[in-house]
Amino acid sequence: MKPAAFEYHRPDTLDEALALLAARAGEAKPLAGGQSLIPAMNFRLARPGVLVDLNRLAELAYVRPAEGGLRIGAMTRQRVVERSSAVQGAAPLLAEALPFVAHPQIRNRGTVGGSLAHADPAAELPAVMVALAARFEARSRSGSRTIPAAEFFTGLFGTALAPDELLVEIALPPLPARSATAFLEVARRHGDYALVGVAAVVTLDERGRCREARITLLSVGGGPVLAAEAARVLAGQTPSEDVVRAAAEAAATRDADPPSDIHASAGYRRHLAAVLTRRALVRAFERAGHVA
Amino acid sequence: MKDRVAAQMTVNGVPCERAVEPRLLLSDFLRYELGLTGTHVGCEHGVCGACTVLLDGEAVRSCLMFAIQADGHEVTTVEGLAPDGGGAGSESLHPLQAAFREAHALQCGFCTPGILMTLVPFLRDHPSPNEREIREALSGNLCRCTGYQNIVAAVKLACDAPPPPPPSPSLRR
Amino acid sequence: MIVEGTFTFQGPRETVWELLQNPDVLVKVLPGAKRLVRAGEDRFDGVMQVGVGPVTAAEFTVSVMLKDKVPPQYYAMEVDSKGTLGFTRGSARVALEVLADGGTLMKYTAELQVGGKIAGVGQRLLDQVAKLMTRQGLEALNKELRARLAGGSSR
Amino acid sequence: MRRNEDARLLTGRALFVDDVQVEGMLHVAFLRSQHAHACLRTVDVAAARRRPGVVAVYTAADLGDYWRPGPLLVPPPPIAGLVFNACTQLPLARDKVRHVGEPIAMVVAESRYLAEDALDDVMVDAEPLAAVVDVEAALAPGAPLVHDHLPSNVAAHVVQRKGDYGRARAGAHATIRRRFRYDRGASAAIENRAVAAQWDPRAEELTVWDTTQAPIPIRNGLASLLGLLESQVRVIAPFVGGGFGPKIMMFYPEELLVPWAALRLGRPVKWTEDRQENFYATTQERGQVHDAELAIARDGKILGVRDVFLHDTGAYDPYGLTVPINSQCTLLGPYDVPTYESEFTAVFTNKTIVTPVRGAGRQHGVFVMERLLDFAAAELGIDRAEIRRRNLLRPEQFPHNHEIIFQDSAPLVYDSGDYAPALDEALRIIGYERFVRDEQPRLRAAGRHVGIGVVCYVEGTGIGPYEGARVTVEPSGRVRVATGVGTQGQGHFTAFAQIVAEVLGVDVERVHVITGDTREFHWGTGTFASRGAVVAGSACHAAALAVRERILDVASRHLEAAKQDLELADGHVRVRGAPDSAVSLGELALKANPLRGAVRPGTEPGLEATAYFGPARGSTANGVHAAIVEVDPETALVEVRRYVVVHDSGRVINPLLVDGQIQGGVAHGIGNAFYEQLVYDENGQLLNASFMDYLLPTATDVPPVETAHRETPSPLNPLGVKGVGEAGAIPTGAAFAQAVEDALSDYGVEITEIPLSPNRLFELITQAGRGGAGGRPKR
Repeated sequence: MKPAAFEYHRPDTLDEALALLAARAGEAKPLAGGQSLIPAMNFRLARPGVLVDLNRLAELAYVRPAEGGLRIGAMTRQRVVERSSAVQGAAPLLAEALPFVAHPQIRNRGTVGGSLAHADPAAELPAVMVALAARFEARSRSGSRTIPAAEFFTGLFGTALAPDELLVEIALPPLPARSATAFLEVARRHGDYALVGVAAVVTLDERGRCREARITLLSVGGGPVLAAEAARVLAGQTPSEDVVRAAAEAAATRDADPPSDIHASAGYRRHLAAVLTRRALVRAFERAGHVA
Repeated sequence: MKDRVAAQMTVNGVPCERAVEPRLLLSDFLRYELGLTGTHVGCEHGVCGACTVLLDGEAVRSCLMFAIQADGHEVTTVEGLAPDGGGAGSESLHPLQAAFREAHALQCGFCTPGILMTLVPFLRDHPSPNEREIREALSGNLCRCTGYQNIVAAVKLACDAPPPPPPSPSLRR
Repeated sequence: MIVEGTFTFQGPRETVWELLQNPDVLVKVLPGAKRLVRAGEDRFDGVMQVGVGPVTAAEFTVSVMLKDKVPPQYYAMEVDSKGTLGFTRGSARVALEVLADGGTLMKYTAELQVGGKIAGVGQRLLDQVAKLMTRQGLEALNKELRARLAGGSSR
Repeated sequence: MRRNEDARLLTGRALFVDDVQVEGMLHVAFLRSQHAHACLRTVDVAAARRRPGVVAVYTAADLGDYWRPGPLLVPPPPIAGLVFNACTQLPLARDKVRHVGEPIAMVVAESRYLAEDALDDVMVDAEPLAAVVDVEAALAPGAPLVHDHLPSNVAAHVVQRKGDYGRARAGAHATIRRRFRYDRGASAAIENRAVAAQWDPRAEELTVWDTTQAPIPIRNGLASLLGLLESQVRVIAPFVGGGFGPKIMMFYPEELLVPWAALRLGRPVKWTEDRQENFYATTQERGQVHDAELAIARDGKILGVRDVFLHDTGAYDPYGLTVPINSQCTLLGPYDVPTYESEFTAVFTNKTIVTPVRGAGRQHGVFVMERLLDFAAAELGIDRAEIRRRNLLRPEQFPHNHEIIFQDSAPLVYDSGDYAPALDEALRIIGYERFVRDEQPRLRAAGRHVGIGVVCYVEGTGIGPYEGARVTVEPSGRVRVATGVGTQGQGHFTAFAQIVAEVLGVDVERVHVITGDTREFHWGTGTFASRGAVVAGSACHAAALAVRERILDVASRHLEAAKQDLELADGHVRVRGAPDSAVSLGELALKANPLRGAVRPGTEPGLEATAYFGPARGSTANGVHAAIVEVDPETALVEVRRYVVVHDSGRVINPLLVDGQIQGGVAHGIGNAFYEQLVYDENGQLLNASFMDYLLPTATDVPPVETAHRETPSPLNPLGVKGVGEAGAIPTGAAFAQAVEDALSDYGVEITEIPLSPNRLFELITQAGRGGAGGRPKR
């Protein structure tokens, strides 16, 4: 289990990195934390011909409060984000989800941007970003553009990034008033890929009814699944046990199209999706100050 | 650039420079280029944790990094834990190593270096952890022999022991 | 592994049939196909390069045998591929039905064996990858079909 | 008590095989079959040979006379009517491959990276064949054949009987009949296998470093195969990172080929298995299907058991029948079973070879018996603990002859035991009565699903044939102990030192133990079957006693005192009551090795003795496991709340080591019960060949184990000890199944299979509930 040979570049600046990607588009693979890419290379499942190592791009490693929300540089280590008091304050959902991402040794090295660009359907961060309606900044030599998280993920390991583009920053908008969040997942062991996970953001109106619910599920489709049907069930409703249960059923049966693997059949995943959505919603509504 | 590239780093407080092939894993570099075979390799896909070392004081999987990526950084391996590399007597062990010995926290000892290197920064950040925290901190390291119970006991023992002096330069923050 | 489903093409059955038997078309629509040549009456040989997520540029040599053809409504095929990452062997049955709106309904069932490294370490994703590649291939074929009907190739 | 070996292990100084680096060393990678079953047409290695950095590439054709099937390691025991078809593994596949991962070609290169690069260059033309995967389908008429020269896939067929089960059944109040499954697992030592070899042309000596549990048999076998004197081959098993069975003297292909290549190339050669190879090429265990029946009286007394089972032996069967015979014999457990009829068929399949893994088939037998008793208890309305108590063998029934043959070819006779107090103690520690009476009803009323399981087991340990040890007092006063068994973490360095230290009256830390180096000691077999402490420990004890006699002889002359007036303590001999008379063992060692002058005729120099120990048969340890679990029926996740083990392995040499063995065993057992399953698809492809998908339990999955010891000495060895290496792993599945079933009693879930993943438990809950996602309670 040794990686195949590759051509290695380690730019010191973002511009240099973008120039390399432009020059070797389609051939060059960016290396962020490497905690998914390097195992794949050790198995020789991945054999990139050219690696562009982003680890020297200190300019992409930051967590900054901005406009009531947060801006996170793509090369910020997951562990730094997890420990950041700014994140705990402005994006508790992200802070709650990060401990589920593998293990501390992996998060010490793994980056936020790397995980998002990898777009594993079982990964926590894509689901969290979609639930939080994050906006991603992608940059290439020809300029930069902003991509809403929900449009960034295009299916199994697919993203909206062009081969010469890098994800450079994640902007998290502030949570609206009377909002709360919850993250839950079921994995075989602590730190494993989730069999199913749920990230929920709920916002109440002045009368305690659900104004908006952004629920995303992971490991039940090709990418993070935004549960639109479940949100529809909740919209305008006072979050009672029945309403929450109906929303959870909608998420599991109408929003999710889960795959089967050796750890969980599609049926078990669907069932877990209902259970976890219900539990996550209950927790989020409680945190939002609603007592059912 | 498939050829060798110069990598300069500090390993256990000692500066070193080698020309490495970019694909050389840090684990293999430490073991075969530097002869620091205390860092063990159990899976090479980042699950077992046996290869855990400190990079600038934080625990990382050395099988999931290329040696060239440690260029300019400080690496600490299990050989760098005890003040003089661990001579014959227990007085030369790091307090955590001594606690492992005291609590019978190792059997075959193969996973042990990775577990020690995981726990050193954990205990720096959590000087008096509870059982739950200890087990979660350990959950990225596989041990087939001990059932983890005595490892948890050793951590508790180490917490009761006086705090360790900074044993090597790279452990200081 | 079983992959089955239906797909609706916006075009007449005869044209769909014709495209499905044409290696020059198939090489364009099959995800990752680099080469596909007719190696016999009902046999195609080729090379595919599959890249999904962490798996980049896995090259497979592929051979396809068509069988039991009932133009333009039914055929079966046997597909063999192999490469350093593993192999696949499978058989598929494809039926085409004329729809009232002039379109064509394809019903397909494939039974696929996967072996080697991709089976040993890729199980979590096999199901989804198979579905994804099938869908991508069929959508590309439909696009090609519509381009032809509109009077040209998609390129 | 600190372990003597720990300082080296904790500081990274301990030598493991992959740490061996010698100037000029070459590295090996193997090209392995992607197919479970295929005819090999051609293997073209020309391109690989041309790749820069590649030194040699070998296929079966290149091995010449060296190509021959491996040895049959354990011939079957003498059981009447036994059928056994020996098909041992091949160094490199020649005409056919029989499991995924079987080696086809060997690449030797300047680095492992380059060797792996060259694997891509090897062109294999293989014609896939239908694979034999399921043991029942394997025996169906017309099934494809794993070995073409045999008429079927039957590897072995064995029937053993005790008494007349048919008659017992006719008189039974009830019969309980179920089908049980226990699926495959991996040993998953964290250190993968490794072999390094170096030929020294000047000394004409071959040194082989090998992650083996049995260096002496490997040395003997290699010498014979390579045409060398045994004294020309030195096999060293240095520190070994966990054994658990598969590192026994397997004569794995890699073990044979690496030394051969080192000789042929005249350069040191090393191969280290990677984790992926480990999942295909290191032997595995645990695939059995049992159809079992228990005949029981109204009062819960066992009248007899009938069990017919299929055992999946994988593609080859070099390890004979050890595993299924263990299953067959261990099923009887600690119980008085008057009649028994057991029949098994071992079946060849296109899967990795099956050999013992911690427990070695014993857990399968325990699972069947314990589950049958649970179902009987429910049927008869008897408490689960009580039905066990009523059937336990009583102290006056020992030695107890079960009238069948055990894996060591000796009759299955339990040497000693006192079973009921162990059960009582386990029930007391876990608070069985209070839990069943108060806690469980209270928690259930609060909507929580908690359950308890209590199971009993025996473990046949410490089998022969023999081990030896040499004890030497050095002039420094330090003591050297050399023995042949390898050590993989059991603490032999310390346990053997303790045994010798106690006899010689020296500090344990002054006793230096050397194991696993054939130059130091070359008689013996190896570490397996929980026998290290029993057999090698007894040999150490015997050698220490002999040295003690020599010490007393020399001291008696020196101190001019009668031997019976001398005492050994603190590394000195002194005349009792005369503290000033003390003379150190070091001084005596010098006196026993005079460099000038005459000695009395017949005197042997030095304070040294070698002794051997071979038990008449194995000693039988026993114990009880009790567990409390909580199940979330909505998610089908299970949490182990408490785990109690009461174990009796005779006299305990070192409680710390014994507890460590049990804690590790329970973790292994919990893995087998809930996390670990090698999943093969219908074509013989292993679907979880990595630690991402093959789930070893982690620190958050394993509960603290509460242990208690009872000590019923074994009469079969002077130390009175019994083995303990596998005890923790044996009854865990049965305890787990009972506790989960109890926790879900209002769903009516019945558990007859292990491992039990959440996915499978979800299916069982759903089926039991009949309708409604996740099922609904019956009551």
